[in-house]
Amino acid sequence: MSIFEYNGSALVAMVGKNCFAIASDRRLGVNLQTIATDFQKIYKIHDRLYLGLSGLGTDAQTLYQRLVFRHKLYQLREERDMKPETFASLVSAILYEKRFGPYFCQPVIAGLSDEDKPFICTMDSIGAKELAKDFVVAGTASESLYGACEAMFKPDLEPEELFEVVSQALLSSVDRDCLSGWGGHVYVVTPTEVTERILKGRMD
Amino acid sequence: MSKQQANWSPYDNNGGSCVAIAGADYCVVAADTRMSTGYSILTRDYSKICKLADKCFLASSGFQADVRALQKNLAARHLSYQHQHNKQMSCPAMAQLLSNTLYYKRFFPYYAFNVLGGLDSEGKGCVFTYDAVGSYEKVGYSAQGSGSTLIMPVLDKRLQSPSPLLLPPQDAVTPLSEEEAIDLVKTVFVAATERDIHTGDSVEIVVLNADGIRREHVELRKD
Amino acid sequence: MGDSQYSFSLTTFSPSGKLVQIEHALTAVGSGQTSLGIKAANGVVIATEKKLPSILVDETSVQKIQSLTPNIGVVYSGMGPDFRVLVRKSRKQAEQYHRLYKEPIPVTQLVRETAAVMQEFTQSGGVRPFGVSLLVAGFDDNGPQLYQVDPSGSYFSWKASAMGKNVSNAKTFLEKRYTDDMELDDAVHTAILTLKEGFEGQISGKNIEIGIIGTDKKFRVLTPAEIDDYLAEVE
Amino acid sequence: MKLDTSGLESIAPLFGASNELLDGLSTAPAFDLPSNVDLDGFLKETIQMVKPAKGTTTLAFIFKEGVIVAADSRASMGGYISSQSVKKIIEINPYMLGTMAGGAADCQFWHRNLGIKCRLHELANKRRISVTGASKLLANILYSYRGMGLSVGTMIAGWDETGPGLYYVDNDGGRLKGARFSVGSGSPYAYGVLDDGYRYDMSIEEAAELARRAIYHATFRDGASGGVASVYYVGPSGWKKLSGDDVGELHYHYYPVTAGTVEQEMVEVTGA
Repeated sequence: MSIFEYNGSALVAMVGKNCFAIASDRRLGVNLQTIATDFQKIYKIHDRLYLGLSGLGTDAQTLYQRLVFRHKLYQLREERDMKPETFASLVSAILYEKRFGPYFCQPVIAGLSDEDKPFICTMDSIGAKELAKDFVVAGTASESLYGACEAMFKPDLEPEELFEVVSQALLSSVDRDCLSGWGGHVYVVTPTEVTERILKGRMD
Repeated sequence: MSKQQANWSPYDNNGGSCVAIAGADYCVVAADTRMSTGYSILTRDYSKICKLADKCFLASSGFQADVRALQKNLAARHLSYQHQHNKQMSCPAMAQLLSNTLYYKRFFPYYAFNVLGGLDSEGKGCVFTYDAVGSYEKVGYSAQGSGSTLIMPVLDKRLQSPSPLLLPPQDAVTPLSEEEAIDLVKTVFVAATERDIHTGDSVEIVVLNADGIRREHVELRKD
Repeated sequence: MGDSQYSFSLTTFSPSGKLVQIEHALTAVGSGQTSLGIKAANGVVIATEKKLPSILVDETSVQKIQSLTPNIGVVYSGMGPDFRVLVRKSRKQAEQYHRLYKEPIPVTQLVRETAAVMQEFTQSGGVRPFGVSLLVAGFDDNGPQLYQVDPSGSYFSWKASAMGKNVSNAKTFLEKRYTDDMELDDAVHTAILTLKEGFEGQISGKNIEIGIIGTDKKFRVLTPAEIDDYLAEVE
Repeated sequence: MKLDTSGLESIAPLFGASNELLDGLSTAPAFDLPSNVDLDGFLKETIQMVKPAKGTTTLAFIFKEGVIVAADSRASMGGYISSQSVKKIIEINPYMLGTMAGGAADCQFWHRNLGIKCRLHELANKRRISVTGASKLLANILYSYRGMGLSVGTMIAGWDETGPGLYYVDNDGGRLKGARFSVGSGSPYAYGVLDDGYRYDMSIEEAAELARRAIYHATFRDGASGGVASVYYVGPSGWKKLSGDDVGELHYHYYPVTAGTVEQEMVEVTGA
């Protein structure tokens, strides 16, 4: 099992009509053994920018703390929040700093940019950015997620329907993956509000 | 040049995906028609589906040379069965034969991932899915090949057929109608083509039901 | 610079609590050629005298106004060579910001970082403060901006400002003329008139430099011909 | 010691292996072996291709009323779940069950073969084979293939004249008689529940619930186990399947979610 699969993770972000959804599983495991079933993989950078970190848990947490630190400095200096595109470049630069000893972590960035235009992107562990206009996936269940999202995604979904689609894509994919699952955690972010929900999924 | 000899491998993977769905009175067996090796496409029109018996079709992906050998082997066995029993083999019987045939090469396996679809003796759809050395299982639906990981979650959600192991037992066959099943097959192959480089060109769909066999071809992306 | 770097600071507090080196630096700035900047409603103009020691000097080789980024320009009063060092450092910082965030650096941030550099040189060993004050003109998401940065490292945002020789009457002249709703062209005319106030001899496209940035966010230095056109309009 | 190739004869039991009618078809009964030079490298490649399902949870124990056998139903290849409905408890004959752990194909084939051998034993000796005898047959076959990469970790449970019988047999040829076994990656978790709740004199229902609970906890903690918890009881009149419960529902049966947290039921998205 590669080091990316040591803890197990599943992440998906989807774009809707002036909104986006980002969802993750809740498992933290050590190889096949499940240690925790309420592990947080999605972090709020600010009200309109969320970050999902899949892969090795320790790297994910360390990277999150470094990114939040850099974002706080930016906020203090520039008295404004980072735009998602800018934050994505920051993450890419920080990952590439460790080019020859990388963080074993695949980030998913989802945010609302100017004029509430949703922005999502993912990267590999050394910062190669991959922008997408529909959905991005990451983690041990990424293959299943690609298939599920590709079949289930429809553009310009309203927040409620987007929630249903992203949840069902996540749950049907983690049910095909040993290393992720044990429930789901979904955030749907619109220009006016953020709804956070816990999904009741298979716990095996 | 003996060093070169060491890492020669008898196998190759020609890619491609296969799907089979069992309905109450029908069975759909589908596979894409792309044959590739490494990153290049050998042909865009290669059938991975083979008729083993009137009510029993086999779709296989993996190393097509082994698949052909396996199909010949099964055809021969089926011929001798017909001579002995003066009737065609039923789908479940063919399923067990395929399992044993695969296992006989346990230490030099057929590099073939099979899915067997057909109608059983009562005319109900049945699908059997295999690993390379013969472990098999009767299921309501299955996907094999390079795109299977992309296809299975979608089938799981749309078909949601209960496990045959459940007590009280529940019918594993999907309530979907034949048309809905064919639509689903098209959808999953379009999705798989997007993300899997070995799947594409077109999908060959074989539909078995009471009044016989029907074939359909649907074009897919060629890139 | 390695071993020759003295470890003790050349800028130390006088008994009366002042940093005399900085005072001297400001004096150097005050005796430098006049330069000024005006923030208009839709842009910023910066200008400076370019009196040359002799008519034999090829004035085109003297560039007192430089761009730091496509949308930020800078002019100085004081010592030319020091200015060039600061321009190099500022340009590098701007580029590093862009490299990190893939976004042009906001004017405030570039000014803040340049000021930090200048402050460093008042508190490090073996170095003296820069003998220049800068006028930074830029146009970004927060609109047109004009900043002044002093050798101490302090910086202020101005609507209009001047520095160098006879700065006081230049400033009083600007105070009389400045209006908030000024257009960029009016600002250029005002800038020229302000320079003329303290200018010995005939102003021309060769002995002054003007840099402007408008809503197109493209900072550029006017050519002598363009300056002459403005001069004609001003007469 | 010659490889036990009787597994191949199973296709020609009616005419006997020597009958020339079939010789053309069933080539000399021996497993094909690759001719290339590097056998170990090749075996590694096949193992990579087959990826025997390491993950599973099976358990069996003897108690006053007989033997309880239980198992999960997940087959996983690396991180991917290839199936959630694998029959891991194989019905050898009405009086004997075998469990599957390790390579699915190996277990299925050799259990099927064991069933044939037991039937042949009954026909030859007019009485059912003992659990001891059956487990010895399997152990000998597996021993003959030692080192060739078979992956089997099975339990043979049944009822014979001596009463309930339970043996553990694995691909190294190991064979252990015992009263309580759990095999598979989920066994540590199953043992935890099993050892804690086990008493010799339990009712069938209590024993079945203990087994179901043990399998459920294994599926919760072990990523490679899941699907359906099947529980069988082997008594004097043979085996009987007691239950087959989806562990997804079992979890919420054991640990119901307090109503407060569930705000909205998931609604089926039309045509998604």
